Amino acid sequence: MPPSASLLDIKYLSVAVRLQGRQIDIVDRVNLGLARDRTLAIVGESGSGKSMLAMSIVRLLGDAKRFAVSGKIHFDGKELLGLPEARMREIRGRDISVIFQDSLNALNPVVPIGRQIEEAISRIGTSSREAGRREMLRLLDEVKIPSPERRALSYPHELSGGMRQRVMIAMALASKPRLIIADEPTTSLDVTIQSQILSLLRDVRRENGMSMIFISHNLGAVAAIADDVAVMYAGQIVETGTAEDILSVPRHPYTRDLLLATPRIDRPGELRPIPGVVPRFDSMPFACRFAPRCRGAREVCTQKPPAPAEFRSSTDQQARCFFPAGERHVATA
Amino acid sequence: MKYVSTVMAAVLFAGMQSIAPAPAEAEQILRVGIHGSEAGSFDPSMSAETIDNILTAWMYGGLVRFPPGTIDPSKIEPDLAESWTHSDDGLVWTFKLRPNVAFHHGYGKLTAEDVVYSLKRASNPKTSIFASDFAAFDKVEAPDPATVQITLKHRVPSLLAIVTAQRGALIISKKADEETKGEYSKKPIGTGPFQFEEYKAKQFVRLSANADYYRGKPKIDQIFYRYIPSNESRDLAFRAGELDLFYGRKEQKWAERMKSTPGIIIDVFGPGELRLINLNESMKPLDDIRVRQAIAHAINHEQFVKFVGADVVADNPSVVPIGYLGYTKDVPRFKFDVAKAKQLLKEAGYPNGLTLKVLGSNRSFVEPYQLLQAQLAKAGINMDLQLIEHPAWHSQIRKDLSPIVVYTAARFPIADIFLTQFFHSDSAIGQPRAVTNFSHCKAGDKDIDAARVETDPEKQLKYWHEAQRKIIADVCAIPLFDEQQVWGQSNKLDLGYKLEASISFGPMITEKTTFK
Amino acid sequence: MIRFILGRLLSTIPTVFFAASAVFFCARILPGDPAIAILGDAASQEAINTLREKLGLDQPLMTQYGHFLTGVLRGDLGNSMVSGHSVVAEVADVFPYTLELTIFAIGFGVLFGVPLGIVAALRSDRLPDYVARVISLVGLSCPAFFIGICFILAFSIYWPIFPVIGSGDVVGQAGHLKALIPPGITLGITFLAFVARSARTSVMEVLPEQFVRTARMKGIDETKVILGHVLRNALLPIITVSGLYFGILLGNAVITEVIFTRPGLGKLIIGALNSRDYVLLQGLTIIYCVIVVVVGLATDLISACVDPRLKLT
Amino acid sequence: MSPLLDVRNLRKSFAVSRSFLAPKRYVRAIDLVNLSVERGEAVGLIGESGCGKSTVARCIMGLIRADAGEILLEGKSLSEARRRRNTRAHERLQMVFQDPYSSLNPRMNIEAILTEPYRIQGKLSVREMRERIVRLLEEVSLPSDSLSKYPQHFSGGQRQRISIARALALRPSLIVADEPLSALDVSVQAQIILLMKKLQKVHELGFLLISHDLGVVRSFCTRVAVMYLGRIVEEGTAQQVLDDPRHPYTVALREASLPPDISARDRLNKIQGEIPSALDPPLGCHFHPRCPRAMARCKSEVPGWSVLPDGRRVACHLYPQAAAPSATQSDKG
Repeated sequence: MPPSASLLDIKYLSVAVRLQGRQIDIVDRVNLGLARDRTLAIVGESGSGKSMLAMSIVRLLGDAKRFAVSGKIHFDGKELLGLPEARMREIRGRDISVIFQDSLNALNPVVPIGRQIEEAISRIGTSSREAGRREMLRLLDEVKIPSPERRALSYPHELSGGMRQRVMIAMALASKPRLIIADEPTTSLDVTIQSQILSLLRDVRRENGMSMIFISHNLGAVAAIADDVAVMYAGQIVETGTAEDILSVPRHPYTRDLLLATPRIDRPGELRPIPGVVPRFDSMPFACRFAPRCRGAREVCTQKPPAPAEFRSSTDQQARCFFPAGERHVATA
Repeated sequence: MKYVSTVMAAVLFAGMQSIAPAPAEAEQILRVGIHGSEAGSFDPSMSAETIDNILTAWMYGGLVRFPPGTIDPSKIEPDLAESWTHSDDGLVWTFKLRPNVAFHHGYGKLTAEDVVYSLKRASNPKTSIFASDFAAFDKVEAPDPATVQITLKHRVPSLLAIVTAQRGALIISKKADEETKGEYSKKPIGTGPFQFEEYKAKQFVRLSANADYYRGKPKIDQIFYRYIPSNESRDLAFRAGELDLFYGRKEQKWAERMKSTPGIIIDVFGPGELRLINLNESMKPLDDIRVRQAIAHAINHEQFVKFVGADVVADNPSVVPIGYLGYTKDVPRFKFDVAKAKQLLKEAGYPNGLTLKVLGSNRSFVEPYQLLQAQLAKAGINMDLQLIEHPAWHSQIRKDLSPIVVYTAARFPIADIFLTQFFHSDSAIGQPRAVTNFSHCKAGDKDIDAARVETDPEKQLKYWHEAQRKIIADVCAIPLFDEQQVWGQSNKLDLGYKLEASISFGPMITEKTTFK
Repeated sequence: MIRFILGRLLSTIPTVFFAASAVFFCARILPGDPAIAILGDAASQEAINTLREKLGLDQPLMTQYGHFLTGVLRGDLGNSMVSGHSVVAEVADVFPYTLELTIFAIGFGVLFGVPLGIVAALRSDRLPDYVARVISLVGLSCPAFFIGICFILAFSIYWPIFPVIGSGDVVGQAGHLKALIPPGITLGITFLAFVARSARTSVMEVLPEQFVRTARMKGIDETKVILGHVLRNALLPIITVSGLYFGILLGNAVITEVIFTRPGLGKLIIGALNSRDYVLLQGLTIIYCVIVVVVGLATDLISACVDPRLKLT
Repeated sequence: MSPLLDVRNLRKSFAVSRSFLAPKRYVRAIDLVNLSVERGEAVGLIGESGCGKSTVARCIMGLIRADAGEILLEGKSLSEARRRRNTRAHERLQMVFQDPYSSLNPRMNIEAILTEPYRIQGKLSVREMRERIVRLLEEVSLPSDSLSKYPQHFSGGQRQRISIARALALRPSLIVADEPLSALDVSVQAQIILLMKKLQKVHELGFLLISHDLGVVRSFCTRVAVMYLGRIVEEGTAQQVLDDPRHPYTVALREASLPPDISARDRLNKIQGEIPSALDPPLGCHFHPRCPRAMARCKSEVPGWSVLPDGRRVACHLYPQAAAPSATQSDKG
């Protein structure tokens, strides 16, 4: 797939935060591309910067004064970083939607959910209130919420976590966007509900011909839904590739260790933790950021940073490592 | 922010627009500001409050009255009675009523029956708080509709004083009282120049001119009598032109400050309210006359007058307010002499001075208390002053709980009443007929009693003078000064008489009162 | 709902009972005698005793208490010792004045305080915020009597727009509103400061909430985000503090009523205290209790309307 | 010999009043639970949120009082011990909580946190306490300079180690761990699992692990009980229950637990619906509305226990029931 087909193209994107007078990069020179009609998962543990990366795309980082975003974000031929806020608001209302993690807090507690969805519909210029309402009910139906008429009047706290997440999805679909960013959408849900929501996300993405950025720390969820995967560690992307490649033949030691550290039902005996902890942002290792925890680290790993992994095409697997594992059997042994 | 202030301005502006100024009227409206917060009672025999008495004085007449602006008992003139006579023994008094006096609001003509009814009502403790003033009455009768006859049990110093138009002696309509079944205050009907129209609770009383007033139709058409307890508010309301006449403050500072207000006249008038330092003779150590004398010597009168203000007080050496029938200036006075005071204390057995626990009211006289404290301290008398709430103070001093009681009072301007209430042993605290004899004084008893029944006015005066001298010599009380009434009025208001004193403690509004 | 309201009202009966009993005994422990207050200084002991008898003050304390309680149970708050009118009538006379005053003050405070607080929160640590903070500081730190006098000096003496005194009843209905504005603003300005401050705080608290981000995600106007999402959620604490503030407002109303010479509950209670009008005091306590309860109830009902998460239990 | 922990016929309901004066309604959080843990055995209690598993833990810990049933620790009744204020029984039983952030007092340093149990017990001298806590730190692999630090200086994993050290202080025989890993990152989860495994072996500790993560339970536990809406539906060894589940609910759980490989894609959305409210549970088998194999009798009859040939117990009508209808599973409405 040629790069021009990319819906979203991110180049050298950095997000810095001001902390006690110092600029600290939480996202460090990320390069990423998202093809049309595909799901890209950004995987990483908490604090890896994956949510920051995603929120900087839609400029929803919260207190704008505290963050400095640099680099380039090309979305469908437009450069998003330079856009004035009013234009950016248009993009958010029409082209890119976000599904947030904590659905209880992400929905306005004092407004019925139907109204909250209608509000999102109103942005795309639906002719009348009645049409907006019909569309809202259709969306509720699309996300498989039973008896939408009645549910539209419910308040968020009256719904279960799964139902709320469905509402979030309906809201994200309302503007018929081309890109959906789903930020840990199943994290606080039970496994059975997680399975339902993942399946719903997969279906609506396909049916509406959208692209999706799926952010998660759960490798199982990623495996279930992603076409491509970017693994983040300590603010950097350390490995990119197709889901199949990354999960079966991880090349970066972090990806490999992460897979081995995940408790699995089918392989109960193989649990192997990653030693140490994620470094803090104010004391990042200068060279390879994973080196202090890496079992295969050599001298060079602590002397200079490896070249960044760059996502070029979905068939291309890259790892930000001096000594990436080369062969399939190495990882799965 | 800009938006907020715009909205604010708009709302304020809109508010003002909706409020068109009241149309100017040709009517003469007198707006009075008084210091109380609400009316007590419009029933003249049910309220001793100044704020009520001032008002009732405009609404009612009595058999006789003081000419407006004075309270000289020798100038008492006819009011509802045209003339009067009395029997030789002074026990039977006959009054001829003025014909064609009408009660307000069509309650008919005044008859002797109304007068009899009013006076009987005023002497009945169930319907009157002034009943004791009428204790000497034996009978009140109406031999004919135009004649009232009063028979006394014994001689009194001056019967006319008792029936002078004020408080309980004001004449009400019998019919009105019977109609209201004991709640007369709701429908006060009198014969005075102004008649009651309405009372807006805690706000104002509205009076209107009594067109049929027997001295002529009043020039003022309406009176708003407004209750404004806050001193500052009355001052400001006057400055804003919302009042024509208002109760001032008995303070030099206030008088001086207000003088600069354009269009104001400060009225200072009688009766003075005498401020007395009552010393309780029944308690140690004040039971020793030397201690009382020491206190008297320790007091610097000059300093006191200066402190409170020469414009609003008058120095008074006697124990009766200035100008009362029977008053005399010719009394012994203790010179300000600290050394003498100390000497006396030493003789009394207090070489190192002594301490007195004194209760004071938090509402009045707070600053002068401190001056008194300072003066006494120089003579070695430590006054341990405890200021308490006014109502509490009133009840405490009526239980002999304070050896020194600083008290301010005015009474009907005849020496007898003041002397009896404050210095006759019958009125001493703890007695069945106790009034305000806080000092348990008995030095003047004989002279007060003698004066009461004396027929010869000259001799009567002598008894009263003697009583004052004896009381002062015994140091039952130390007089400080007379506190005058202080009011402010617009210079456009013409009261129609010279205001020297007023029995109601407030200016009389008569038929002649008008705006210039 | 009705059950809830009834339950709440029922549950206040003990509170009212204890408050009234406390006032009953406290008033009688305080030195001071209503008879003296009524009759004046010159009254003889005889007259005082007669009146005490008439007022029932000569009876044993517990007997008086019994009378009081049975009266309250019958819904009879008794007659004022001073004026002789029934307490209910006395209150009914002046209550509308206090009510209109407090409503005006609350309206004024909310109308200007909420926008002020919002603007301050949105422009925090910038000029509008400082202006709002200064207004709040002035409103909260200046006692009502000071503000009142300043108001009179400015708008009645210097620019004679408003009357100094009274409820405006003297000059008729138009004057009524005019007379309400100065005391209303005086009373309301502290409330405004209070509301502005709590609005600022609660808006600041709501702003970083995730649903605000969700609203922005939808791409709707910032104004709609603020009014439709932030404010609705920020309203709840504002309503709560306003309800709590109501008690303070009633207290401040006393001072305001005195300065502006308005009739009202505040003036009534001061008068009752000074003249030791026990019956009126007791009655007023009960009425104040009921007012506070009703306001609390109203606050809860409004809160429940604003926030569906609150259940009325 | 009696089991280490024996929970017999436990029941617990919570009163919910909907409005003032309205009749109270009851949520049956624990319908009827029998459970045992042997010495040195790790038992997993799994189920979706709202199934009552945390209530079981809180009943065991005495944090709430059960309505009925008996809890025996080492053969002695815990409720009896609590009534007599016998703290000895309590010392043998410790808990590790889910949230390592709020379960440690931020105003106490680690030394204070760890010595607290000793100080309450009041048997040891200051020096002995010091020795003990240094040894505790070693056991949970925390650096020895940690003592003077405060909880906020530690990462989530380290805090959970502190929690475990505190639980170990009084040498308990049983640790109840309520979702001890769910707040941790994957790489750290594995560390804690291995730590718990080590402690289990060294001290012959019994563990009751409450978790919704089947992978974690499979990696750590030897025996598993599956709970659904207040009842245990399947119980057996971890291998039996998780590798070859028999109860349809366990099967659904197993399906919904996504492995981090591409096979996850085929496992989505195998179970429909959400767990019903315990306020109004379905009649018969609680699971029947979601069960793909539900039969007519499931709607009315509460299934009794079936003991399968491999020794596990299943409460499902699909399996032949024990001769007498079990007294332990009945719906007393």
